[in-house]
Amino acid sequence: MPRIGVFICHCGNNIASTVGIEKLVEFAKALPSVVVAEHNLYSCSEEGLSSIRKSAEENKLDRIVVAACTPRTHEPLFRKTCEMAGINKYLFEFVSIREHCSWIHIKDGDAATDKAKKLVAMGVAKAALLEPQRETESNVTPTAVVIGGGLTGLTAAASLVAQGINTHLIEREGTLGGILKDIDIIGPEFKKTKELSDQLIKELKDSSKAHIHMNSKVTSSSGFIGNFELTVESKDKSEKIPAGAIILATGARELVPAGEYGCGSVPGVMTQLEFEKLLAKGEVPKRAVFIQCVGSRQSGREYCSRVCCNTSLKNALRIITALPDASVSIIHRDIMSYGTTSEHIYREASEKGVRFLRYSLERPATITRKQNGLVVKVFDETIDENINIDTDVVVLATPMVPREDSRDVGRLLKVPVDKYGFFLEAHVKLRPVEFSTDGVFICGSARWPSSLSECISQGMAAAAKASIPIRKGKVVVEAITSWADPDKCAACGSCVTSCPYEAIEIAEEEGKRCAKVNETLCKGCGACVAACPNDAMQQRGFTTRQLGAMIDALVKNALGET
Amino acid sequence: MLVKLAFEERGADHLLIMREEHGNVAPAMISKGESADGVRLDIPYQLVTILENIYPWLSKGKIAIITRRCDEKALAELVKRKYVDEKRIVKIGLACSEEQIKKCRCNDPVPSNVAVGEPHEGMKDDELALALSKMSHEDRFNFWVDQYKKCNKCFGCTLNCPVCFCDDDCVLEDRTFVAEPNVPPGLSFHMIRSFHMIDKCIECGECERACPAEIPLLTMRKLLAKDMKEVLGFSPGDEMTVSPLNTSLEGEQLEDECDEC
Amino acid sequence: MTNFNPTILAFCCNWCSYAGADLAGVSRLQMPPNVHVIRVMCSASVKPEYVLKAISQGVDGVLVLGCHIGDCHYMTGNHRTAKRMPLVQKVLKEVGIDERRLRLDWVSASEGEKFQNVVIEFVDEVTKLGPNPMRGVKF
Amino acid sequence: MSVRHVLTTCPYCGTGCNFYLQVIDGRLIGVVPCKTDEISLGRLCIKGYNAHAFVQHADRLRHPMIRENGQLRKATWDQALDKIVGELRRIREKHGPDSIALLASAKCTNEENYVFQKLARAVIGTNNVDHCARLCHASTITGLVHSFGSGAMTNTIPEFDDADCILVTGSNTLEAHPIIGSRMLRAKEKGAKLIVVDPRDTPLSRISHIFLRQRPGTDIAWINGMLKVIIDEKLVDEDFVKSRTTAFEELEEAVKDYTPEKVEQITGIPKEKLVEAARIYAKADKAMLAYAMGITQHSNGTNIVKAIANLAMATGHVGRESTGVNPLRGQCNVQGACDSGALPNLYPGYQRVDDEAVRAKFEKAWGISLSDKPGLTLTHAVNEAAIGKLKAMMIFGENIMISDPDIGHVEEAVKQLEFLAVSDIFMTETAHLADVVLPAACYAEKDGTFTNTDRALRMLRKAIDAPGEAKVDWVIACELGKKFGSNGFEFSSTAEIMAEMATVTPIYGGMSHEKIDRGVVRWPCPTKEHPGTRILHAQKFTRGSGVFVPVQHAPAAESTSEEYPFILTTGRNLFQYHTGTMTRRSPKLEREAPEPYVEINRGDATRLGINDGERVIITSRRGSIALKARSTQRIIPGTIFIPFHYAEAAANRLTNAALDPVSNIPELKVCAAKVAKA
Repeated sequence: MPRIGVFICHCGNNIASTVGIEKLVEFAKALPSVVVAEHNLYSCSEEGLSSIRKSAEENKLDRIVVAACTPRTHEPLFRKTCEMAGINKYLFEFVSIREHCSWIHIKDGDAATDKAKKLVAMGVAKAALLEPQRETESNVTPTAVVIGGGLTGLTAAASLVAQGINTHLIEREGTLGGILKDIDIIGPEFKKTKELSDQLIKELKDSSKAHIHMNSKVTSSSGFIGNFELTVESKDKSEKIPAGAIILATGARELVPAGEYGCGSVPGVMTQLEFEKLLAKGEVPKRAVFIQCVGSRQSGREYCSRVCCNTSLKNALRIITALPDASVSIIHRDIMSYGTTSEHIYREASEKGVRFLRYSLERPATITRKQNGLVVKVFDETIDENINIDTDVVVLATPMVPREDSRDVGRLLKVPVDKYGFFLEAHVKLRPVEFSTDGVFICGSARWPSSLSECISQGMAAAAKASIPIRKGKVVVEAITSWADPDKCAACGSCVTSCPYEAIEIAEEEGKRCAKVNETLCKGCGACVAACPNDAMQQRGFTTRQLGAMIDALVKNALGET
Repeated sequence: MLVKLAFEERGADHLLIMREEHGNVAPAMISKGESADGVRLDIPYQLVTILENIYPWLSKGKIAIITRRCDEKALAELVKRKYVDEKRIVKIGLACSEEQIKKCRCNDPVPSNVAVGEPHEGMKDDELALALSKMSHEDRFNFWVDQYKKCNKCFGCTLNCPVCFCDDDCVLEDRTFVAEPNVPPGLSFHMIRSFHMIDKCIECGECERACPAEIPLLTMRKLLAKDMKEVLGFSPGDEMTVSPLNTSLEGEQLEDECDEC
Repeated sequence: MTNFNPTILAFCCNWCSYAGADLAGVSRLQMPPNVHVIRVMCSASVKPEYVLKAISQGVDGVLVLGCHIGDCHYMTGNHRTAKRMPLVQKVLKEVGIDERRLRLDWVSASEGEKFQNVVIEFVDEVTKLGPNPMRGVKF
Repeated sequence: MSVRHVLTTCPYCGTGCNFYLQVIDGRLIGVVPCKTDEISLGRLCIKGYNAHAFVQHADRLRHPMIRENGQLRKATWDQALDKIVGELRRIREKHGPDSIALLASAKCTNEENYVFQKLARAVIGTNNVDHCARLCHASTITGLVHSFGSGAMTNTIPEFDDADCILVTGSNTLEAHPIIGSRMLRAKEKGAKLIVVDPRDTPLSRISHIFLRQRPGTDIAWINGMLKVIIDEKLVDEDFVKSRTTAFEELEEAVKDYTPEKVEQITGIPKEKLVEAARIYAKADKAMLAYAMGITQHSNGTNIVKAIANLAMATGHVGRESTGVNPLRGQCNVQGACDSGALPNLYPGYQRVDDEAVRAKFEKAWGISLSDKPGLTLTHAVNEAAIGKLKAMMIFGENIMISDPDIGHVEEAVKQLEFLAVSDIFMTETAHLADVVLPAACYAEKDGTFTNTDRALRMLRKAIDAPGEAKVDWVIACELGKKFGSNGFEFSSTAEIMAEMATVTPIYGGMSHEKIDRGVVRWPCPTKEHPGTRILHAQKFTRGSGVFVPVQHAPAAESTSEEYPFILTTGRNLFQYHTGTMTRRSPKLEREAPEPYVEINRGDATRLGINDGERVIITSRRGSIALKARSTQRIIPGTIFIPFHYAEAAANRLTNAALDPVSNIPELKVCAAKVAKA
């Protein structure tokens, strides 16, 4: 008789505010082979984890069920906890009552609680039948691939190369540097951008470990952590690149708000990047107005792009420094200038006479043309009246938006993107710069609009993460492979044809023909399990007994005995 | 005459056949030299099933077997899965009587080479099948539930089936898939069997003949055979084409390893 | 049938549709609470027996969700699903259970909204179909 | 390399299906139905398909054993047989022949049972010979013999096909006699009305037109109730009653108080349904009535059977094509064992031991004087043993430690015995208590005949050799007879035995293996020329006129109480057979029904807080057992059901040994019990 412990997570309010935790705990206690059911504010917190370990010890548990967020992010953590508690990590079952319950039934607590009960019952039913497993290891191709040659990609590639790791950098354009190429000077320390990128590019060009593919695109991807294979195509050739890890650094682009504020039609109205070019040519305007949050923090694009404020402050200061008596205004909804250095240039700007006016989304500024320039009419919320500002240029601080093809890239590498098209990392705190797909990593503005410093740190972070499997040289393969029960196998061969990896053969053993699974080839898809007419094929962690028990549990708790 | 054909002309060592014994008709295996009096071909024993049972024990020798068209197809399914070695089988084609064809509502009654019996036209379709496909879901459901309620779980349908391979530890004996502890078994029993046979059944009708509850199992088979043809364009019964059920969308051909050529 | 609340079982493949379901959750996409997900590694591992068992035991509808054809984490795994499930539907149809009680669909990791829509549509469809007739039958 | 298909008879229920045992070089590999068999039509039940599975099981007894200081030790045949003969002689000299009882077997052939009873009567010198028919249809014999003149199915199995109405009571036909059940299904498909009267919801009741659920032990009430309806509504078959029966007036008198209302009170059967059923049965042209142990296993079993006979006679439903009274016998040769005289009061062919002329006939045939004192019934023998009056038992192939009521009591009794010898194919619970154990051959290893429930003689043909030193029971019995120094045991084949039996058994007078080998012959078959008899009582009842016997409802011997609020009833399931010695060693059957269980009404279960599948303890005044609960709607509130196959939770630890005074059948179908969570 198994001894199961059920641990139900409040996830702060994420679950507890919808699902009746107390009811759920009481329900779980009554389930067959459940010895103890407890709840924690955050099961994944050290406190939560240690309470699980403690309970496992006190109650001599041999199986753990956690009802919380999702296995795709937290299973490894809880499996580790099981191991620390001396329980084979495959005797752990995850029940998602957040993603699959509280978050999607926010308005109906009772229904959510009822559903959570059934999900927990299903999880417990499976857990009771779980068996301990031993994992197998597989070798790792000692090569990394970085997709995207912007600052982030360059940083990641450089730091991989610096570790002596064979690295392919794939850039779809003809030149490296990405968005950086269009920026002249970077704040807040007012360095020349080239110093940054050139240094990195040099490091790569000088290294024998680095292979740079210009004008190239990834067209297909297959495999798993340690053994990916990418097809990279440039106009003249196509090559297959085996890789142990993949870093995604495809960056983002600046939104060009065609039409808005006469952008594109009214001369003198331009985006930040266009203005950067102007400054780079030394054409410093006497009068300039920056309008912040153009196209962001509004419906359809609710997020704050975070880099635009600093960019405007930087450029405002550049004007003032070049022409001390220039008239510069920044029309904003809030100034997002966080961090010590940025906070400092904000203060410097206001001291040096940059005007800050606050407008609201409901009453945006308007621009009219005059013979010698433009007039920006804005309602200043702080002084509660309309103000007209004469100016030569109007700079629209627009947000960074995902690359048009980010969704395609996501499908290609089987990694998720959010509703805007930015890539979703596995978990902001637990697995930063990782995807839930092992061996694929994300960094820079492809993930979220990021400042250059963030891009650099993330690039390095991703490189560090990617180097782990490659340095280890081995990855443990999850014990979810299939096997055939010789007593049941009728050697009909259905599994053989069903296996996408040709991992199964009909072998003859002491006169009896029986299916045999090559575990190094088996990737654990379980196609053979479904093909087997005689229930001889079983997948570790997903046996027909276990899944059958889950169905029975659902039937029992949803429909009563039938 | 059959003995001569099997042993002398076709060089078989054994002959699987039906004959009269104790006032009944029995399946019998005659070996070379033995006489075969009282042969009867009018009682449709499923000889391929019997062959399947005894084959593992016959380490060598050629076995001649009376094969109706359905038996031929059944053999093909067995050969395809390497359950029997085609080279060891001598098929003696039997063309079914009109009466038998009627009983089986058989649309494909003539074996590839007829050694005994007069070839007859097959039947277009199965009346009940037609009626069922015209019914509403509800009526059809009620019909089958009434039929299946008579099931007494004898497993005659699987045990006598020539293309049911795994009658040791059949999933239908397993509470995971057929939850009911008593008889009759629930619907899953019949639906799972229906699905398992969908890429194998050669419509010999033995399941129906063996059913003590006289459930029209052959009719269900015919309906699903039609569905299989419609959905994946496949009909069981020839050596070459592997079941499309488990292949990729492109499908796969069975690499035929012909060691003669 | 008034206020009939169907019980629905869903099989989601770990790589696409389960991730899609997670994404729907992360994005707080609201949907009816009738669907209970079982995570499998690939939709190809969903035994037709599971579907038939569930229906036979009174579950009102079964959803089988996998990666889009071409995107399967296991190359051609979901091809098998694509071929099997329509035949499972035929089996249901022939015994007189509405084949719409089984739905096969493809949801990628980034299609949280599609997951939501599939769930909403399917729950709605099964609700219209009414209770699984097996519920009324005593074998 | 030889492949043979040997036509033989199924060793399980009394239907007597023939099938082929598939034999390859002396190894049994399977069962193939016989498509031309008149009884089975080439269909079998799951037990039939698995009838080969236990035969070559490792547990088979392979050599004789003798108990030496508490331990059973391997012995030679001579040692074992000498020991038996020696002990029986000693005990007979000391306490007289009636201190010894011999148990014959419903699983042995006619020929074997004939030799057994001859051994008891002609060699040991006692009529103390009986077998487990005592526990299943003893009351059928007493009851029907009294009413009709013979106690067997009046019609044949195939005739069910053509009935217009089939009334089934106290029989879970689809599980206990699946192939007879399938005939009923056919009849239904052809338009017959199916009426089931049973406290339990069975697979058959679920597809019946009318299902009457009576409280266990209230059968006479509903039968008399139907008779009352039939009489009041003038549905009586006047001509039949006049021309063929006597004492109808007494019946009218006896049933006049059984108004549908009163019957509903007693039985719980809604009055409308009772009336409807009565009309359908009475109005039917061809009505088959079938019953089994739900009717017989009561302390007033004989009376209930008589009531059944009344019902059939009043409506004229006896003695015609597809029209009659059909007790379904539960074991392969329980009919034959009775026919062959394995009964304490009857010689072969139901000839009374206390009938001068008959005894003279047998004394002449066997050349020895015989006792005129009817012997002990199985159930009484056990009681006599318990009080030390019965000293020794010789048991052939019966397992009374599971099959008999109140096992606790049986065990005490058996332990009291000075000597017990058991011949069986496996080490049964009973064999464990024996002083000498003999290894016997099973059905697949011998020739002979079974008589199935419709009086047809069915051939057994030897397919393989018995394991080790095991011998065929008739050979064992003959060797014992010879060692006792008696003549008349020099048989060289079962055909010879049947030949002798035919000479002394009128109903078998024309039977011979040669005749049976080619076709189905049913008794009575008085002469070589006679084709056998399909329908009994066709022109006249065996006893002359059928007699109506007024019988009254009487409560069961044991009634429920505060402490024991449930009525426990016992029976079989489809997958196991009797005491499980064979089926529990058949993997597929064991897989289907691997463990004991108690069926309890879901309402009762919920009230007692018992979940489906939970372990419970069932206690009666005699003992208690622990097993799993099956919470189900298939049983009425207040009643629980336990299949009796399982030694680990033997239902007969609980059952009541209260006996029917006439037939001595115990009340296995009703006792009071309580249910508690384990």
